[in-house]
Amino acid sequence: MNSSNDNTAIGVHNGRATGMRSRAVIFTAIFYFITVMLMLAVCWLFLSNVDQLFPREDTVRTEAMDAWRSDEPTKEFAGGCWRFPSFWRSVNLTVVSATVTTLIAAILGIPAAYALSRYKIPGRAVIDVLFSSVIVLPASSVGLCLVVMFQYGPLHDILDGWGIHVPLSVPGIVVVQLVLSLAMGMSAWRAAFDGVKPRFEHVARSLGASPWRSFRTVTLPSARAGIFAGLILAWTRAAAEFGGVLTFCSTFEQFSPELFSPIIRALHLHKADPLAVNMWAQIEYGNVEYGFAIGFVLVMISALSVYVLHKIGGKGYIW
Amino acid sequence: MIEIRNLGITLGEFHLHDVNLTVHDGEYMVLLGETGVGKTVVIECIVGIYRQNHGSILVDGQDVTALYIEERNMGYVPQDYALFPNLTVYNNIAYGLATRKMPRDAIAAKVEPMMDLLNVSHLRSRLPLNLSGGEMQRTALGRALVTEPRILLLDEPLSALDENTRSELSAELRRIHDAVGGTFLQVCHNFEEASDVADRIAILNAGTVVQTGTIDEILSEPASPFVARFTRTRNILDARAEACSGGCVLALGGEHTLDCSREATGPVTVAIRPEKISILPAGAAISENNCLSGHIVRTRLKPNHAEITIETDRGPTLIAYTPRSAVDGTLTEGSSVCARIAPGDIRVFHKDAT
Amino acid sequence: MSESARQTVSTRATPPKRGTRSVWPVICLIAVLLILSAYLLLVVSNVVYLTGIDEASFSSVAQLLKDLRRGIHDILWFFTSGRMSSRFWLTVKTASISTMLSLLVGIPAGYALSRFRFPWPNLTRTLIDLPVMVPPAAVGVFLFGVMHGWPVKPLCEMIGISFAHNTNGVILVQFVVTVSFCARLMKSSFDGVNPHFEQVSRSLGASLPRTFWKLTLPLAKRGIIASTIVVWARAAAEWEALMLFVGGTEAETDVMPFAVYLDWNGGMMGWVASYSIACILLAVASMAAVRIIAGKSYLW
Amino acid sequence: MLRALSCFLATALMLAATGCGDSGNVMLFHAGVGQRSSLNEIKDVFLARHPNARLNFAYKGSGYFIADLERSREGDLFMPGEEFYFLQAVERGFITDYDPKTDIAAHFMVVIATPRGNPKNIQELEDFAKPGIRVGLGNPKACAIGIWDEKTFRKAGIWEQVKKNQVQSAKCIAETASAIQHREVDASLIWSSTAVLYLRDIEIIPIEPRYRGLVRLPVGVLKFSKHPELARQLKEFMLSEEGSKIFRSHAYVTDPGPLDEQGFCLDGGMASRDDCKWLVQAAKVCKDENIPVNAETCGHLVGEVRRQRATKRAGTR
Repeated sequence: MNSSNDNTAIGVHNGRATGMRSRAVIFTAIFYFITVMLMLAVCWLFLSNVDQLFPREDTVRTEAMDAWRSDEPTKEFAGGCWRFPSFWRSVNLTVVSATVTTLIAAILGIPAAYALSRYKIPGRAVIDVLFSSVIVLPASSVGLCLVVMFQYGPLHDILDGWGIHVPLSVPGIVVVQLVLSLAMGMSAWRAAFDGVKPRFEHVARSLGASPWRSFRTVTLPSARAGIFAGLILAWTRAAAEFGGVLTFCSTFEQFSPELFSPIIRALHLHKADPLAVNMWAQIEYGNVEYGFAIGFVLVMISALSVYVLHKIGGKGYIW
Repeated sequence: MIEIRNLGITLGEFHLHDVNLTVHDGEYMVLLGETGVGKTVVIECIVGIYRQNHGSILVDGQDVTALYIEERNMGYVPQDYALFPNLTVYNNIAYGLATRKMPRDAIAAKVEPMMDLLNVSHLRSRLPLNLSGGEMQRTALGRALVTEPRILLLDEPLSALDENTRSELSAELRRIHDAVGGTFLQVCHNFEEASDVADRIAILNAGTVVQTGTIDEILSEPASPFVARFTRTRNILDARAEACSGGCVLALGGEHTLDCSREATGPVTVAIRPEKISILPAGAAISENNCLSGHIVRTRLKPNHAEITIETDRGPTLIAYTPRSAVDGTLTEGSSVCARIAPGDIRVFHKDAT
Repeated sequence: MSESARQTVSTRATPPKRGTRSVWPVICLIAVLLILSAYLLLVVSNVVYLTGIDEASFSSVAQLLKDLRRGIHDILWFFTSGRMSSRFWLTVKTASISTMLSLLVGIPAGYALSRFRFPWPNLTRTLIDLPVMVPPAAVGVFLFGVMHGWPVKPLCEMIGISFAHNTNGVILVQFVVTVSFCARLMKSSFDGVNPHFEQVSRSLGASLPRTFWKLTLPLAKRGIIASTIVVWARAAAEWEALMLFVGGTEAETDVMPFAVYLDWNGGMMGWVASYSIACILLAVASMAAVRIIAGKSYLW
Repeated sequence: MLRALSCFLATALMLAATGCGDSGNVMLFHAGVGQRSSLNEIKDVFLARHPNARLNFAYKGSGYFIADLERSREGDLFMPGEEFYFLQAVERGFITDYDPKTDIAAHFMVVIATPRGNPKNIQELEDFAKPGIRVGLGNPKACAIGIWDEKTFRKAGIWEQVKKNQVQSAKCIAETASAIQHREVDASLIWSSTAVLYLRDIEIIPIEPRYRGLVRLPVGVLKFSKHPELARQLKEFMLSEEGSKIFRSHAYVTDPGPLDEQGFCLDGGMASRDDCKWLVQAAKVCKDENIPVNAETCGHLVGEVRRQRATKRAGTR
């Protein structure tokens, strides 16, 4: 009697267990499948376009059009982009402007993120919402706001008085890039400072350190990973900026160098578009292979920065 | 001398009011209270992390309320020690001196003896991440002490440690205190821990200081049933007191009465420390006064004493401590005994006191 | 030692001077103010521009009042017109559909990323996060390549779906841009649920799917809702990839951020400013909703 | 929770499904971004007569089309902002039935545009060469205006000087025009039909007839059209009298008069004189609230002026 009871109990249990096991396996399999499909889709999106780098056999060529493209032939791999100064000028402009942007963002954003993380600021929640909303603001809207801000009203009059034209200029690119990269950077810096307990600073200050000293010697080193993450995020966002530059700065290839300040000329920043804009421009010019080549450069920059971001284990708030 | 006068602060749901505390120079003071009563807030007010709503904090008669943290020169050792994770042990200890822009060799001249004193010299280039609890604590102490603070504030320095380390380290704390001759204010929630180190103890309850004194004073004259309970007075009983010459007579229920050398009338709360109860053979009740007869319901052996629970006849249950050596065949469970309490060892409180 | 220590205590080092109070907190607060005022200036100048008030309006009070009335009338005109509401609803519709599609993939993927092991974790994570960081313009270009290449194009022709220059294309672009973002956010939401709960639930005899539906999902609810709103807002803000892949057709593909660009190109600055304000309001409102629902959360 | 989620997802799938199955009668029109407002009106009128048809636009800078058509091989009609790009498509065989005599829907006229109030006092082409003038030019690789900038200034003999003043290299006509609108540059050449969209914010100055370019705008049915019959009807409509009227009301020139082989006016601008006059007049009326808007003050542009006068910031459809 006892033993038969035991048997049924075990039998029932076994049956249920197998049912559950199969359900768990199916569940896991579906979720794995969806995730792997997502990853494959990402791979497909980027890798399947490798064939766009090769000139197509069936592309009809006409002499008139190739005359326009004469300085940038597309009959070789990636349009032979590496042989063109315009490509390297683009890289140069992107790197320099993104770096300058990141520096400005860091100078402004790190103290601001620290203040938002530590001090009781009235309406902090509202400020947080405003800053984080920049991340989901369309770049076209940002570009328009910047144009209106710099071309109308008192700010325009002041800058005009000093002879400064921000739109259609290299500093204009930095201004556009700053908007989004500041928001991205601050999201990471906030997280970094929230991750450092204020107690460390209290102890440092009880030992006689000023707020600046305690920040510099205690908080900053502890938040190092987060700060780097923010710098990387800000830099990548700045390098990826497209829409804002398009609406605010237009594009400015072919300018005569006299119009630029000596610094910009010395850094060879004139006569170029940022990479993302150049990608679009080259496709507009009909140099599709060239455009895709720049696209791949941008993807590689992003991939590298994401990889480094994970490597250093940085965190970032999204809201 | 550090004086806290009528300190009051409100932090959300949490209130402190009229905290008065005086720490004399060279004294080791312990602020004792249950978890969540606000001991840490008092410490943080003294450090300067919070600013009190009213009252004042005086250092040698001078009000420091308006000073910033870094201007107060208070040594602060938080509960988790907050050793700077990016600095080595040596640099952690040297931090406070470095902020004072002292030359390198002057810093070394101060840090080295401090590290010797605290036995952390061999850890000098280690990062705090891989230190043991005791090593972290000693480093944090050194960091605070090397700047020669006006007072050293220790926030539950021992609570994160296991029992054995704790007793070793409290002895260590006392040794360091005696070695540097500084003024220490420590916060803890454990009476035993406090009694290991303290010159004087202040007990915090319900947002204010309820009693201050040496251990002996607090043990013998607890100011309230709370203090009595907090200081491990196990026998807290209800009784009725009737005044008589030289004190009162306490009716404890059943036919038990006790003479008491303190004056009281009406319903009272009685506190009797367990070690003050002597256990006599059952017949002694007749010959001795202030004896309650009953039988032993449980005997438990503790490391330092035996805890004996006595159920008196139709009266209260008492807990008594006797030396382990006294436990023999007569003190087994079920045997009838007499519990004798000297009139001077009974504390009475009015019923409405807490 | 004890004697010397005693002496050093009695001859205490003087505490730091009061003059050393740092300007650092002030700098920090100034930085906040600077960024905040720049942001507000950005938004306010947009609104002021739309009202049409300029230097000439300040010549007299009467002129200013007249221009103000005109400005308010204009703003109402823009915001109550059918053109605005049709673009608004188009944005809401496409963003909602693409968000839902993203959720369909993002929730399982987020759960899997949070709980299951994957080979080459660094590569996997980089792959998932890549589309979040790649410039949307590049995504548009690559989508152009994929959709006009084998096998997608013949397949679409066979089924009879077109993604070029119509609402389908908008949804596709928004989906592609947000799906890994969604998986990312969902992973963070599920990371916030302690796996102990699931282990206990399964030890009590609930199957893995049941545990997921009855326990994990409800526990991660706030995070999921908040993530959904963020994904929605991100989808509703997409336009760069649209511009490069879909092109603009009135009332078909011109969601608000795209309409900003299209009308910008048509010189219709009144519409541009109105759409732009609507976009800003949408972004701020969704972020505020997220903040109210979920407090703070990590993305990375 | 579960129920809400599944409802949400079910709705999503349903909506997605309804959004997908509609490729029936949809035509795709590749058009230069400069033609947007007129083509939208053409579309409305045409669709009113063909209720079953649907028409989507792919507005781009002209240069993009060749790349797009090469890769995608999709679309029904093609109307770039310059005959040059159209001929590219013809040469590549995308359009098989082009007749340069009959297939011209309308003409753009090149005009000088300056910011409102003309702060640098630009009056003629030669002023572009003055030092210190910020000139916006198109990029000839990307858009038609770039080609015409070069043609026009070369004819006037000041191309090198103008290049020195260039601060913008626009990739479509709209970039040039909005730079003028927002005072980012001091002077540009733009199309008449683009200028008419900015009446409130810019000043329009006609170019003297010998440098006045008139740009042929051919329209053609693409060879890979899926609805060739419908597309042909739309093309016919655009070439008809009615279509011309719509184009004219958007400041296109429909009667250019005699042109030289480069596209410049030959007859001293007699044929396009009225178009110039009304354009300048319309810009004046639009800025001055006191002048009534009617055919006497604005000619054929009365509709455009009326739309822009409705709000202070241009709210043209």
